[in-house]
Order: sequence, then C-alpha cells, then structure tokens
Amino acid sequence: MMSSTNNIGLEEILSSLNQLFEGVSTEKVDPRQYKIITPPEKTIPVLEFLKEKGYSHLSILTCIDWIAEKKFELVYILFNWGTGVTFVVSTYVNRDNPIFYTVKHIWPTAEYYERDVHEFFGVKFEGNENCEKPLILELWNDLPPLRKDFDPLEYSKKHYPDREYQKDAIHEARIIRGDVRGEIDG
Amino acid sequence: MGEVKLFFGPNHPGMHGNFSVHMYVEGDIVVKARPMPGFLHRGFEKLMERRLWYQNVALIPRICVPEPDINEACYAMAIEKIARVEVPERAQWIRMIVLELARIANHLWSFGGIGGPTGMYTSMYWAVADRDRVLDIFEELSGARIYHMYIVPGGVRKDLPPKLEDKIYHLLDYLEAKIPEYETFILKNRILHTRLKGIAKIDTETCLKIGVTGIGLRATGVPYDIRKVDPYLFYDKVEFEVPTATEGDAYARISLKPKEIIQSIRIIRQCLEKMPSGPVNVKIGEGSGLRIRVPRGMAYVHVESTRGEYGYLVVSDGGEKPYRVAVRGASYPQGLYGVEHLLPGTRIDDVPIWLDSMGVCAPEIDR
Amino acid sequence: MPEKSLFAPLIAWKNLFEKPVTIRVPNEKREASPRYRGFHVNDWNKCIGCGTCAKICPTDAIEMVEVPDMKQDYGMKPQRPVIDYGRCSFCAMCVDICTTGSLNMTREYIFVSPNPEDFRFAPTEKGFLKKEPSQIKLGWVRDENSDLLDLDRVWPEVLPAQERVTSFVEFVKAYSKEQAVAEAARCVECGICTDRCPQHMRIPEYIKAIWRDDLKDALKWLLKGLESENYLGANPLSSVCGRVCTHRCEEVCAISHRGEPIAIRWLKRYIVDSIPVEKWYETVVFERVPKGKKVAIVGSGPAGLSAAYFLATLGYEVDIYESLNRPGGVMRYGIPRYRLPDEALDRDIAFIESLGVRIYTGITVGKDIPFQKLREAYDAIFLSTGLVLGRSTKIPGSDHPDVVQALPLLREIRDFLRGDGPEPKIAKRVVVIGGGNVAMDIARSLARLQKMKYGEVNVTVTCLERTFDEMPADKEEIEEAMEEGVKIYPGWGPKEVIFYPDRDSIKGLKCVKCKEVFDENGRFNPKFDESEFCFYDGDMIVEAIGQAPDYSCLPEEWRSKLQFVGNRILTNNLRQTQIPWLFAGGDIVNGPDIIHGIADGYWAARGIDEYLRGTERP
Amino acid sequence: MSNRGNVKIDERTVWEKIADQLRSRSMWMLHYCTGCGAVELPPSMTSRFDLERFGIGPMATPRQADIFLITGYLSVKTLRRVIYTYEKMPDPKYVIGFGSCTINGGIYYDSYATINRLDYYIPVDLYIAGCMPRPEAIFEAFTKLMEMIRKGEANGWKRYKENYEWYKQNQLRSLGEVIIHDEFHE
Repeated sequence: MMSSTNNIGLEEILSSLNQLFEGVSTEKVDPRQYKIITPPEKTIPVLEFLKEKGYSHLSILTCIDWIAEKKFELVYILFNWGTGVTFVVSTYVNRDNPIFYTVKHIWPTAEYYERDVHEFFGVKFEGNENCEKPLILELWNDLPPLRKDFDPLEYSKKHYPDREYQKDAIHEARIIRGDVRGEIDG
Repeated sequence: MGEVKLFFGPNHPGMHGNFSVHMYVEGDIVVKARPMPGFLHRGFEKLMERRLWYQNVALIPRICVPEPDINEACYAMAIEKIARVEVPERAQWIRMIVLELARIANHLWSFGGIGGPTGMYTSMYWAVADRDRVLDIFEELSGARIYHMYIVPGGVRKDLPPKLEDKIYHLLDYLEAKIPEYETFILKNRILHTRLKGIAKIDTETCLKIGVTGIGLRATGVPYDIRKVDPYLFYDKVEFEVPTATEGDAYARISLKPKEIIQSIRIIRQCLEKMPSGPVNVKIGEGSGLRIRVPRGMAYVHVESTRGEYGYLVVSDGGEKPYRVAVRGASYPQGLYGVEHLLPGTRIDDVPIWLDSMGVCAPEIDR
Repeated sequence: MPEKSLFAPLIAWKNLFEKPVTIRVPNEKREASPRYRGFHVNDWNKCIGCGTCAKICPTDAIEMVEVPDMKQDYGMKPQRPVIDYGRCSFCAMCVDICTTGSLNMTREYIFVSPNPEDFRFAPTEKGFLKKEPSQIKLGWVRDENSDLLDLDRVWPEVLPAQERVTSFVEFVKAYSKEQAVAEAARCVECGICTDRCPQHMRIPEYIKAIWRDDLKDALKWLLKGLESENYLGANPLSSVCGRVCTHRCEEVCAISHRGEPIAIRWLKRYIVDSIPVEKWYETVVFERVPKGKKVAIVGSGPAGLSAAYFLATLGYEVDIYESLNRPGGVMRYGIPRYRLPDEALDRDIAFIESLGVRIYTGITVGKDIPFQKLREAYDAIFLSTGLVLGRSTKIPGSDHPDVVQALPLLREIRDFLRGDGPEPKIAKRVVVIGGGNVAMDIARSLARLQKMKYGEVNVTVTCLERTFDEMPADKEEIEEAMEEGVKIYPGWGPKEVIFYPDRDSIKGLKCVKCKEVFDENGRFNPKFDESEFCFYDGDMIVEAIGQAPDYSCLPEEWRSKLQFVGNRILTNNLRQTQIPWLFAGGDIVNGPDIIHGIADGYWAARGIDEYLRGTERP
Repeated sequence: MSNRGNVKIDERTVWEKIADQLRSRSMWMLHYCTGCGAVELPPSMTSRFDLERFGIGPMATPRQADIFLITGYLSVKTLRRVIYTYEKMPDPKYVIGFGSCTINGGIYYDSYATINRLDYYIPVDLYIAGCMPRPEAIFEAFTKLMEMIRKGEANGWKRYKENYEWYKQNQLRSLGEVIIHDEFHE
C-alpha cells in the first residue's frame, strides 16, 4: 500500500519531529507503527504538527496508569489514511494531580474521549468544560475504576452479593455415579 | 410550539441494543440530543487486567456482541506484535475466513435490523435467517454460535473440521444467489426508498472531522478501508474492491452492505484456495496456558469491522496479565459526538434510522 | 430509484415451493455440532483432582471440592471439580488444559430450571442428563492444537555417552536461566508432587519463584519450606537432591499423564547453583533462640545432616560424629562423582555448619568415643549410621579376594578420585551382580575407570529381576549405563565363581536362569531353572545385592532395649525409639533413599525438640 | 426464595385456573435488550425458529408486556431501568433469567459495574443456563414457563409483593438510589 514517496515522507516527519521539538523520542513498533513520547508541554504542538502532515484521524485517546512510577500516560493514536501509518503519541502527567489540556479543538470527538478518561482515571482536561460530567457510570462513588489501586472484585463483593449455594454437589454426583445411595433433588 | 424532553431508549421499540438518547424535540424535530451510554458497561478494560493473557480470550468476544471475532483478532494480533511472534500461514488465512464470515453475518444482521425502523420486516425475516446459516458454520468451526473464542494469541484454537470447506463453499454459493434477490426485492423497494433516501445525510468533511470510519465514511465517496490502507493478516494478498457510494445518506449506507458481502464472499473464496496446509498455531512464550507472559511493550492494532475502525491498544509490563487494554469501539465517534451534534434537525421517527444506519453499537461504546 | 415491478414479488413467491427454513423446535430436535461447547462430563476414574481446570477458568466457576471416602493414592487428590453454571462461560479452556483428559464437553445445551441451586453441578461421566457414558455424544474435546499444556520437557545439556564415560565429570549440565524459566513455565501448581515427596517440599512454590525469576524466594522455599508450619518442606540438602534425588515427585507429576513430567530435580539444582552459598545465609535468615541443650548425632549421612540442620534452626547445640574422614556418608562415599560432585555436597554442608553445627570426622562412636560418654554429655542422641555393611551372595568362590563388595569399592574409588587414597584394583573385565542403583553406580564407575585406564569398557551386570522394568534401579540409570557401554543381562541368578584351572584368578561367573524373584506373597524368594545357565567372563566380581546396618556403636545394654523390624529400628512418628532420649532415622529406620533420610531427620528434630521441651517441665 | 421443597397448595380459584390456561397461550415479551443475550432473540423471533408459533411476540411497552427476559448481565445503570420497567409491568408478570450471568454473575463476577444475582433484586421465575443459550434453550424455557403458568407455579410477581421490603432494601444496597437522571444534567 505504501509508495516509496510516502516512506520518505515518514522519515522526514520522524526527523523533523526530533528537530522541531526538543525532548521528543521516537520508537519503532513495526514498519507502520511508531511510538512518540513527548514532554507534556510539547504534546499538543506535536499533535497539531502531525495532523497537518496527514495524521488526521484520531483513533483513540486513552490513558495508562503507571502506579509504580506515579504517572498517568496519556496516549493519542493518530492514523494516516493516505499511508496507513499509525503514530502512538504519548505523554506523562503527574498521578497525584492529573491535569492536562484538551485537544477538542483539534479533534471534536476528543471531547468524549476526554470525558471517558476523566471518568475512568480522574485526569482533568483544561478547556473541556464537560469533562467532569459522568458519561458511562452512574452515581459512581469510589475511585476512578481503571486506576490500578481500585479493586473491582472487592467492590463487587461489597455491593453485589454472590449466590451462596446450599447444595452438596459432590454428594449428588456420587449418587449419580452410583457410589452412594440416595435421592437426587430434581 | 414548546420543547419536549424525550428519553429515547433504552427500552424503546426503535432502539437496537441497550442505548439511550436523551433529547429535546420541538414538534417532531430534534433540537438537542445527548447520548446516554453505559447501560452495557461491564468494565472490560479493568477485568482484562485481572485475567491471564489466555483467559482473556473468553472475555473479549463479549465487547461487541454481533461481531465478536474482531475483538479476538485485534487482541491476538496486538499480542503477537508485542511478542514478535510469527503466526503460521494457515492460521492467518483461517483468521481471514473467520473475520469475513463475521462481516457477512453482521452485515446481514444490520441489514435485517433496518427492517424495524423502516417497517420493512421482510428484510428482517430474510436476513436474520440467512445469518443463521453463517452461525451454523461458526458452530461447526468453533463450537458456539455467538461467542466463538476461536482466534487466540498465536493462531487459532483448532484446525478447520473436516468437510467444513465444502460447507463454506455451499454457503457462499447460496449467498451469492441470494444477494441479488435482496437488492431487487428489498433495496429497490419503495418503502425503503421513501424511508431512507436523503435521511441522515452526512458529508465527507464531517465524517473525517469527527472520525467516522467504515461504511459511514465510504457512503460519502471516500474509499477508506483499513484492509486496504493498513493491511493486516493477508489482505494485501487477496483481490477485492472497496464499494463506495456518494450520497452519504442512510440509503447509501444500507445499500453498501450487500455489496460488501459480495466482496467478502470473494475474499473467502480466495482464502480457501490459497490456504496451505500446516500448523494452525504457535505458542506465545513457553509453558502452559496458565503461564503465558508477553514481553514488555505496547502495540495498537486495528481492523476494519462492519462499522469502521476497531482497535485494541495492548500494554504489557512483561507480566502474566495485560497491564492495560484500551478498546476503540468503531462507533464511538458517531455514537457519542455524532449523536450530540448531527442528530439535531432530524425527525424523531428518523432517529432509529440514523442510529441504525450509522452502526451505533452500544456494547462497544460502553465496554 | 425504486422499481415498480410486477415480477419482483415473484422472488418471494418462489419460497412457497422451497423447504421451510423454520426448525420446529421443540418437535424437531437439532443436534449441536461435533465441536459444540455444551455441558461438561468428567470421568472420575481418570480425574486426579489436580485443579488445573479451576485455575484456568476465566470465570472462577470451578471449585475443587473434597470427596468423602475417596481412595487416597499417591498422584491423586481426593477432590473433584464442581462447576457453577451461573458463572461458566463455556470457553472450554478447562477441557483444553485438563492434565488427564478426563474433563470434556458434550453436545448437550439445554438446561432450564426455576431453582438456581440446580446450576451448581459436579460433572461425572454420566453428564448433565445422567445418561450412560456410551450414550453421551462428546462435543469439544482437546486436540493437539488446542492443548494448553506444554508436554515436552526442556532438556539440559547432557554430555554424550562417549564423552562422559572418559571422565568423572558431572555429565548433566545445569539449566541456563532461559531453560529453567521455560521449564518452570510448564508447571500447573497442582501440588500433587508435594503430597508425594517424603519431605513434602514446596515444589510448586519454588517452581513459580523460578518462573518469576525470584531466586531468593525460591531458595527460601527450598531451605525454609513452610515457615509457619515448623519449616515443613525444607530441604537442607538441596544441592544434593537437585542432582541425585530419586524424584518420586516427577513420577506423579500431573503433566506426566499426557507428557513428560516437570524436571523438578533439575529446577531445584538450578536454584542452589545460581546463588553462591555465601549469599544463602543472608537470603535465608533464621531467628534462632538458643535453647541451651545439646544433641549428638551419630553419622553424617542425609538423615544426620538433616536432623542437625533443623535442630540448629530450633536453637540446639548440635555435634555430629562421623567415623569416616569426611562428612556426608553415602553422599560422599556411595554416589559416584559424575552424578554428585563433592562441591555440591560441600555447599550444603557448609551452610549447615554455618548454623553452628559441629562435625567431628574420623571419630567412630563405640570405638574412639564410648557411647556412654555421649549419653552423659548430651541431652539427646540421634542415630543415623546408615547401611554400611555389604551383603554377599555366598556362592562358591565368593570368598576370593577378587570378589568384592560394591560399597567399599565405591568408597575407594571416590577416595582415589579426590586424592585421599590409592588407586583401587581395576580389572579389565568386571561382572557386577545386582540390579539396583548401587549396581549401576559401581558398574558405571568401573566403566569410567576402565575407559580411562585401558581405553575400553567391559562391564557386565547381571541380576535376578527378569526385565529392565522389574529392576529396582531407576530407568534412566539403566539407560545411561547401557549407553556408556555397560552390558546388562537381567534374569540370571549367580551360581558359582569359575576360576582358571591353572591359576588362582577368576575366569568368570556362572549363572542360572531365574524364573521368579518374588513368591505369591510378594516376598523375596527367587526360583531358578537349573537347566538353563550361562557364563559371564570377568576377572573380578562385584557384589551389589544390598546392604546391612551396623549397630556396633550401640552397647548391648541399649541395643537390647530397642525394638527391631527385620534389621531396622522401630520408632514412632517422631523417630523416637523405645529409649526416650534416643532417636533414629535414615536407612536404619526407613530408607531407601536420601529424601526419605532427610524427612527422617526433619521429624526426628521435631521429636527431639518436643522431647527436650517436655523434659524442662517439672 | 426457592419454590421447590415447599410446594404450596394450589390456592387459585377455578376462574384463575382458567385464566392461567389462557394466559399461557398468549404472552408478550418485553422488547428490551438488557444484555448480550438479546442477540439470540431476533433469530428466535424470525423465520428460522419462529417464536410466534408459541403465541409469543415482542412488545414495545412494559405496560402491555407479560414476560421480561433479562438477557444476561445487568449493569447497575441498566438495573435501575429494569426495576422501573418491572414495576411498570402489569400483574401477572414473569421474569426469565437468561444465561449464566443472571444466576451468579457469569464471567462478570468480579466486575464493579454488574450485579451478580438477579433474584436478589427482582424475583425470577425461570433460569436458562448457557453463555449464551441457544434459541432451542429459549424455546425450552418458554415451554417450561407456559407449563409453570398453567400449574400456577410461576409466582414471582406475588413474591415481589409479599417481600417488597426485602427487594427494595437489596436494590438500595447495591444501587444507592433507584432514580433516573437525564444526560443534560440540568
């Protein structure tokens, strides 16, 4: 699918990324996928730059909780419909006070992705006035659930009781096998 | 005339799936609309972090109920990308067959689904019954009708059962004969024309701006298909066309579905011919299924689902469980942003048509 | 554009003449596909209760529940899976990972009930509908593609027979890290091995630690076992056992039902070999509260060293008396060096000594120091002198000096190899009598010496047992010996030693056919067919047909108070003899191998502790 | 809450018995796709299996529906609507728990967002095991339900009345409050 000119274009983009933006590092995942790690202050300029270069489709905006490093990694996945190349642009924000800036002026859909990330990780996006409205969850009363320190099983046990079976299934199985005599209920 | 607040769904005859749109209407025109997702939220992304790499195979098909295989494919391919595992050729071809069969099944499903809001029930009765024939193939192949759990990291779970190829050929022949009937009998039908033409019209610019992919985009004349643009599996080794339409309305979107089915049939035939014999899976790492570990890394994999770009971002910290999995539901942009900004102006009775033809699929938005 | 067509509806009309698509459920029963993932069946006779299905279950639907009155057997747990169909997602992973293949799925798919209790179910061979097994149609079954177990063992590097027979170098190489992790990844953590191990070592735990590459944790499991339960499962001789253990655990490994068992022994060796012994002490810290009491141990074999280790961790002052020049007993003087190099044993002993245990070598109790002296100087005595006397066939001619006992010869060979003694007599042709591991050890040692000295191997092994399977030696020992050029002829009983007519040297051994080794009661009572006989050439004959204990260290006054079973001392569970302060273990009590000796040492230490704490009470 | 073991004496009048006979032949199933099991309903209702042979059809509004099919897991957000809907349905009404999730949480047993046992919140007359159950199992369930109605055994709606306090208390325990907000947040 990729023509040779596009290949050159890709290399140009990668090298100009390094020249234009200080502190940006790139990593090759495979020939059509690159990861770009940006310092927070450079993220939005990089995204704008890439959009201009044809990486105009925002596939997803999401977040990763690196609890040991006390960081949230915000991930923007950009796709180029012309070349089929994906850029995974990421940046780290402080986990204790997670605030970043909205990109909804670049991609309107980001408004909902940001609401999603806020709901599940608690990252605030400045400039997105709706970002703190609940979206998927309703009347949520605990930690943002996709944070690593949230334990869903514990929450489930506390709020939604399990069934406590009374039946001695092994005894029933032994009757079925003919190991012991007895009657099966049902 | 005053504004009336209306809860459209989740329990509504026009709503497919457990989704809701809250809106203000004036007369029968929608003036404000807000999507209300989350009724099908199960917290997949969290649950996946709690399960072993292999155990997740049982969990993920449920993210998109009508087309589960794309989840398995994305997940498996992302892991293979991180672990740098080469999947045997036969497995790749089988995966393509599975994905295309799923595409056929889901196109038939949504083709049937449009019967509800338009009142054209024939399409529902025909298409859903024909979809069942595809499900019969899936049952033979994977042991279940709906949740196949067949594509696993490293390949597929089992080889094709004996004689299944003949049955697939038989099904393709049947569908090939059936699709023209759909076109003459349903697509050319007056009811469908009246109810779909010019309804829910969207232009290319809007689609690209908000990130609508798949049929929604292709119905505006842009031949963007991930299978062509960023080929995965062996889509670059088969011949097929990307059907497009130019009108960008509901009718254009619906009429593309039979055309895509024809292309899928073409692809499956090529797969069946080109498929070599050989192994169907390799191990990811060493050891038992309980102790699969994926090296540290991150990869994004997307496929072309019936509704557009469907993607998985898989992050591994080198452990026995995924560190983070993020799912990009194909209908996320149109289901949320699209509903809020594009729905106003539509008539109430066209809202289900809008949602259906744009392929708004609640489970993949909610996850 | 919509078409107004008179004929278009005809397409629909033609369906009138086709077979209806409707399946008339429930009048029409449709069978599910041959791969269908329906309700389970589980063959209880095949199932070993390993619980692997419960571990892979992504929905936590399977619970292993104990079955009352189930026959207890090694290699099997008395529990069976109970499936909660309120959880099950019918993914069939339990089927794909089942270690025995007992669990399968059927094509049954209908089950409705108003009572939720009905959905908890223990599948048996009769399935959900309580049908006879022959009437049940199986659905999803595992095949080689869907198998979730890794059936093939990771083999360490092993020197080829031609090369290893030229020296006494340890011929099984240690696992590399990659190999060890890969092998550890095969484990399913069922713990059946732990049940089987005489010392109940925490095998799944240390294997998992290897897999996580947390060797310190692994070492802790080896040397401390279950800390909360008095160090149950610890093994102070891990370097030794990692090489020469009889690995009963591997025989029962759940993986062995369909594949090769986990190489538990080599994984253990990997742990101890990967951490230098100087680091052991800082990794495995014992909090020892001195008890102010002294224990003497007679014999520094596995049981003695093990008892010393556990007693020392409990805070006792321990002295070991060893009559030979070096500690280790059978590990030092019996097992050949190509299987157990001195360095490995030295590591274990060094660690035991670092806990404050004193080992007095070259002191024979009863000769150099009277038993009574020990009795007076110590609060308790542990006797682990082992089997040191060889047995003779007592056939005509066996009193010739060139008819020798295996054990003394092995001892001489090991002393010679480490430079402690002169070269033993190495004959060009040797006949070994015996089918156990000692016979294999001496045969293979002699083969090496012959190869080194004369350039060729000429060792013949003959034994009563009629087949290789019947021989008590480990199968791999037999195979490796034969690879190295040792000829093994099972099924022959020695009749007499044949001499050259003209001189006083051995020509060979005459044997007669052995018809039966054991009588119908299972007792050793060989029967021979005298008409069928054969002759093996040899300049020297080695007898390796068993050993006997030597109780000469024990004065008659005490010996008479003890109870014996055969020639073994009878003790209680805590290895206490009829004399309260005298404990005994190892081959003189239980046998037959090192790991049993270690277990004896462990239980004796607990017994001694109990006894000594009891004596404090007024 | 089991109706086995303590078989009640049939307290119905003759007229009720006749009514139950008639009821069992004409049931409307509420058209509400609560979970993933709903994907097997269109095949059941259309030509392949043809549910209408049993006199069962989909009904848009709860006010006229008899059967409430809970198709699989219920997120708490849906459960609020389900309780609303269930209470809106006229007596007699029957609930079928469809699939493993309704019995004991299914594969979502550890989810923070889904309940584990349905009969803790609303009474359930019949369960179908499977994930998901095939159309044949749905038919088996409907046949069984019809039989239960004829025998007067499908009494979940009565239990809801009798134990209303218990159900309400459980609902509140898991949901906090059974209310429905709109997305405008006005």
